[in-house]
Amino acid sequence: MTLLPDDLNVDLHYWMRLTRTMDDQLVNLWKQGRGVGTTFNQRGHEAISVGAGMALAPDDVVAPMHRDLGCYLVRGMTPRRLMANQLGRATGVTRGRDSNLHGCGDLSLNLIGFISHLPQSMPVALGAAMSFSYCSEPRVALTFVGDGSSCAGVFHESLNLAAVQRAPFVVVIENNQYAYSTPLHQQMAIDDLAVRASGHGVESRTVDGNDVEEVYRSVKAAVGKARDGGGPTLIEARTMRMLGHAIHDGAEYVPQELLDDWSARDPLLLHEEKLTSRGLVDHEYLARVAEKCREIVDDAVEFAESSEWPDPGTVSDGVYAA
Amino acid sequence: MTLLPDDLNVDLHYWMRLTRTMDDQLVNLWKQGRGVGTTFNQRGHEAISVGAGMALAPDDVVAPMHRDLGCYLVRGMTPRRLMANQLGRATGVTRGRDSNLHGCGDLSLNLIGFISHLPQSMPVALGAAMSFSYCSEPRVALTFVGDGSSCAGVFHESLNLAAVQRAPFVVVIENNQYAYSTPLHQQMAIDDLAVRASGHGVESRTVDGNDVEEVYRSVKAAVGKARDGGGPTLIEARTMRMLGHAIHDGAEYVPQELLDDWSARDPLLLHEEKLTSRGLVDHEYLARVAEKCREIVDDAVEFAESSEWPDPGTVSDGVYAA
Amino acid sequence: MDSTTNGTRTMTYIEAITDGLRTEMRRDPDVLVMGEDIGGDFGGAFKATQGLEAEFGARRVMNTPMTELAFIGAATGMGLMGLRPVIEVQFADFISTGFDSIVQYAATTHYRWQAPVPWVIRAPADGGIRSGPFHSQNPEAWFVHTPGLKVVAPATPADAKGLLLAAIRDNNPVIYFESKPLYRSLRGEVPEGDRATPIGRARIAREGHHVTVITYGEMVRQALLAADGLAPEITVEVIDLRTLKPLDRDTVTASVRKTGRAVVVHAANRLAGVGAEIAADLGQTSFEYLDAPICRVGGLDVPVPFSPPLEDAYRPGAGDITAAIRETVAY
Amino acid sequence: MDSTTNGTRTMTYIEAITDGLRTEMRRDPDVLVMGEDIGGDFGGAFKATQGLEAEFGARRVMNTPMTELAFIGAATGMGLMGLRPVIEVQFADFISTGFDSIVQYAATTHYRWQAPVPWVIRAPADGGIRSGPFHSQNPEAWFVHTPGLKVVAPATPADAKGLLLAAIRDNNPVIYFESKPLYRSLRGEVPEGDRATPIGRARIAREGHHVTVITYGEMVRQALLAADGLAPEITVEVIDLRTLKPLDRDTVTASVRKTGRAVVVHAANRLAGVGAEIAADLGQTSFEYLDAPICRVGGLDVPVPFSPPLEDAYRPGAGDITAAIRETVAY
Ligand SMILES: Cc1ncc(C[n+]2csc(CCOP(=O)(O)OP(=O)(O)O)c2C)c(N)n1
Ligand SMILES: Cc1ncc(C[n+]2csc(CCOP(=O)(O)OP(=O)(O)O)c2C)c(N)n1
Ligand SMILES: [Mg+2]
Ligand SMILES: [Mg+2]
Repeated sequence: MTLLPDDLNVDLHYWMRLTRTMDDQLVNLWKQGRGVGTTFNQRGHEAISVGAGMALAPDDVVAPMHRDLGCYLVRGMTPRRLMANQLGRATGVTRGRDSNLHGCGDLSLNLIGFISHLPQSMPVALGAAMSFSYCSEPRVALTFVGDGSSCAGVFHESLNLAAVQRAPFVVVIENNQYAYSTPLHQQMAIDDLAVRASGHGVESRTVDGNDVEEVYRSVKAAVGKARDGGGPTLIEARTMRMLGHAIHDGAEYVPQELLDDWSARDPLLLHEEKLTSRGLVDHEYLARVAEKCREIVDDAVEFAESSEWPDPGTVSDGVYAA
Repeated sequence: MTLLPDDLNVDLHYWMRLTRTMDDQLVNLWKQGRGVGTTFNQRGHEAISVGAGMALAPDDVVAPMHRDLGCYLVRGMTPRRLMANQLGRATGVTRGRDSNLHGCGDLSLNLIGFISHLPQSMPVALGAAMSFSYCSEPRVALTFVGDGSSCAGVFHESLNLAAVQRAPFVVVIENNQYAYSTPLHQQMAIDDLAVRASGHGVESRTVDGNDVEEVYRSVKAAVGKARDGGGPTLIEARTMRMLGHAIHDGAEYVPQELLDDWSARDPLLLHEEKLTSRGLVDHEYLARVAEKCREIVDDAVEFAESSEWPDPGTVSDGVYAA
Repeated sequence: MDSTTNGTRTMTYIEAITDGLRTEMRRDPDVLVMGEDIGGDFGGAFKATQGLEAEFGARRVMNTPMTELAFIGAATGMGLMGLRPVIEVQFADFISTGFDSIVQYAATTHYRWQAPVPWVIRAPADGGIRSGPFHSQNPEAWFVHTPGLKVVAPATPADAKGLLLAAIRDNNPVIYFESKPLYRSLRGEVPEGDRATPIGRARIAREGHHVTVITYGEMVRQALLAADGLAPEITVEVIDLRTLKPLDRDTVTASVRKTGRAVVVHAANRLAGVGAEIAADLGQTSFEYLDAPICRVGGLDVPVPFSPPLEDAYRPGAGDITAAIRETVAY
Repeated sequence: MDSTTNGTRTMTYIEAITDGLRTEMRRDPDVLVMGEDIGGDFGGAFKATQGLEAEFGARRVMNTPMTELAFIGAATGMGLMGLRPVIEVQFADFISTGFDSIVQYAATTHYRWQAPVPWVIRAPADGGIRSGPFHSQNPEAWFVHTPGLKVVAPATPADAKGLLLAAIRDNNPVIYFESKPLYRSLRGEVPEGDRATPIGRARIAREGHHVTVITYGEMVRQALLAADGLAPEITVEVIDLRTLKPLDRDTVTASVRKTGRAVVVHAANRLAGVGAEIAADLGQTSFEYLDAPICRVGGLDVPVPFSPPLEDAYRPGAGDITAAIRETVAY
């Protein structure tokens, strides 16, 4: 397999580091009682959300989910708006209407927001893809789903419809071994989630979700195929959710050995090792990036915490479009 | 492949003939303006509904659908009750509450009734199977779905849950080439509906749905496997819906050649040819059975038409169980 | 369709629907129709889309698999990208199969992240035609209760077209409940071209002084029948709501304040139906004006039964409305 | 759980739910629990089923995949075969994902072919806890409008247990709406053993003479707070409905006929909510007895917003109830 261009690898690293930094800060804020509502943990998912997000062209549309902080960032959603959303402020993406990453869509960034009901973003993203066919535009739509979501009916309905429409559509399963507390073997009788596609005549493959290069390459290929009229692809990216489902969840149900195995393969550290061993960057560079990300995130926190709360008088505004 | 016992083959023929006779009579009644509401056409489906129904043991539970008149008959639902239901009488299975074959369940016959929303019987039949595991009873549950229904989310959710529960559950897809007016290629991008099972880790196979022996044998094998703790099976039975979706539908959208191809393989006539060519029965016998079936159906019509209409004063009775 | 008279044509209710679809598809290339069996010469279970594929091509007339969640969700995605899909669910009863796509996703999107979802769901609703519990439902109350949707329910051919035009042009998810019993039994004058009936405005279908009947869909016809039978002794004002969300409370309130008496009617199950909202609202806003209790007439708290005597017992009609009016006026 | 006093124990609302589940599972081997994440030491998103797998084994405490249609449908099949599944949907908001299984299949089965479907869905509902539009809903109106279901909504630990027992023993599909804000914040005396609270009977939570407040769930607590604040000047009768379907119209009507004034309250969206049914019904049956318009207090016609100031503006509380009572009494 050919290596990705150096610049791209450096970029991928930047976004993964920013994602990790922001996620760590979210955990801190909540531990310190500065959070509002809940927040989802991202650790372990950085290579998937960043790698897939980077593989898209600017005009492509993506519907990221609750573990895709990296994708929102890559696609141009600022840490300030995201942080303000997590803290329920008027300056957040949803102006306090929706919580954490829920609803963090922005059509000007070609980002579609999600709802809790999983995986209801999937047909919506498919519809975006179908509209590109309708308008003969060379664009692609992508969304993510979890292993748990791959059991849900709407996942299958969407793959079937995507196949029959030959829609320019890519779906990335983030197989993180668990749906909340439920391990894979209590969810399904298959080992290989890429087979979810076979009942619908959709091509699929499994990739290492902790290897950002592999994620990028496979999504890029699927996106290219879709853009060329080759129809939908399902990609299973295997990883491990390294923290609880959300901030309040200690995840005591996860065996320690499993975490130990996977922590040896932390996607961010793996990529940093790659970069240094290939001589692309040195440790000083990595430290500088980490420092820069901390500044960005600190700024986002300060922005969010000093932002206004939404005006209660506006509570009924915006239910309907004009 | 070994032949089925002669008696069984003769029985299979009887039920198919009765099904055909009743279906023909339903068509007549409606053409004559004696019908109430609508009625679904059964022609082409007799080998599947009868063959699968006969492959079950008395204690097994089945949820037949709208093209499974044969299965209701095999399982002991009388032509009188069924005909009265079609005509909305107080003596019908649903006492006038539900239409045609809808809701024709009877727990004393181990029959589960269906609703229009397809295929919502599938998880219900699965639940029956799960209750057999719960109670350690050597029983099996079976249901039917259409090709159209195999696109629906609840079909996939049910297969997935059946697999993970290793439930004693058998699903028969009646692939009749159409969902109402929509041909297979507008519904899905696969040719072989048995692959619907593969994304869930469920075993499957495709059989000739116009060969009642093959249907019987394959369902019997799946039921046996399920009873022995081998888990669920999906069987695709291929056939053709030889008339419209329901009585009002002229099915002009079906190419004549397709009908011609399939009418050469009428499941009832095929089986009659087999019986006579194997010397099991002669033409006189076939005529006698046809005559007997006509008598039974005529009696059912007379019973139904002379039955009382439901008393409007009872309209609110039975919404709740005591 | 027949006779053109100064800019109107006589059409059945369902012809008016087709005319509305055709009008919008001609006007706006972003409008498309999608649903089960709607394409080709077949043109849908009720033939409302017949002829559209021939005129507009298969790209704009999309036959879908039987997967309501997927195709309604897909319509949401298309809407977000700027298209205006008009979805046909084969019967209103099957709208529950796509429920999450509607009440959770589409209904909340603009409130949450300010993205408009401009689709229409056409839902052939209503009973009285011996179709049993799953082809006769009137599920509008679920959607009226849900924030973020609009809900319309035309009672005449003119509004069947006019409200469809307005719904398609609206930038929000609109559920359009058609009344199957009106499809071919009700004819009326329909304006040619693109005269939309504004969403949110009720219509006085008949003026009267003794009592106001507030209703929609096929029950407007039943109410007018009842009013005919009671005239001239009792003059009945009949309000055709046209839109169920947002409700035109002003028109309703003004009429009831004038007559002092109200009967609220719908074919949907009466219990916790849309009529309850109307009656409760009037009770609160027009307490001083009421000379009699507000009477509600609606379907029983029972699945719609199939057999004719049962369905007739279940379903309100002109007779029930007449009785309710008499009782209310005699109070 | 602490202090036993003559056959009762002090428990939180959620402890009472767990106690109810345990009581029934001990009593009846056909009772099982199923849902997402409910098994093992984990015991569900809210820990309501914690300890049950240890006591009853994995056969009777079934972790399911995230497939509400399949597992609610499966519960229907189990119910038809004689089991009594108690389903947990993780949040009441996700009940819409299994909608067809509930409103189309389970709700209609007994009416159609006389087969009982004895399941319970436990739905953790209600907001006020900064959980946003998809973890704060009160969707009871959809189900109250649907024929064939029963709906309960306990307001106290005693009823949390008592109504759960009754629901499990009932031979019909029962939706049991729990109020999340009450889980750990409300403690009360709960009878030990198997004392069921009968379905269909409301409770006078507080006697009063000037006005009746009719409500359920967490709003009972808010109404009692409001009543405290208004006493002795205004004495408020508070009715805790307990069951939303079937409604105990007799208790409600008797109280309102006594006080002559009514305020109907729920946290669910006010528009076309259950409160509309109650107000409309009272308006019709007790017209002569009303000294003031019936006032409805409820959530706005808006998805439940996340941010604290917005959610507080959306959601009714003791202050809104107090204002509504004052207005109604002053009328
Ligand atoms: C329809 C639906 N039911 C239940 C839930 C509650 N829930 C939230 S996340 C989750 C697990 C999702 O697992 P998976 O799809 O694997 O995604 P992950 O969280 O592991 O990334 C559940 C059950 C939900 N969001 N949607
Ligand atoms: C959820 C749902 N949507 C729409 C319908 C309307 N409808 C009734 S039968 C049918 C086609 C079913 O096709 P298939 O599953 O292949 O069964 P067949 O009738 O061919 O035996 C449709 C679309 C329905 N019954 N249920
Ligand atoms: Mg997961
Ligand atoms: Mg078919």
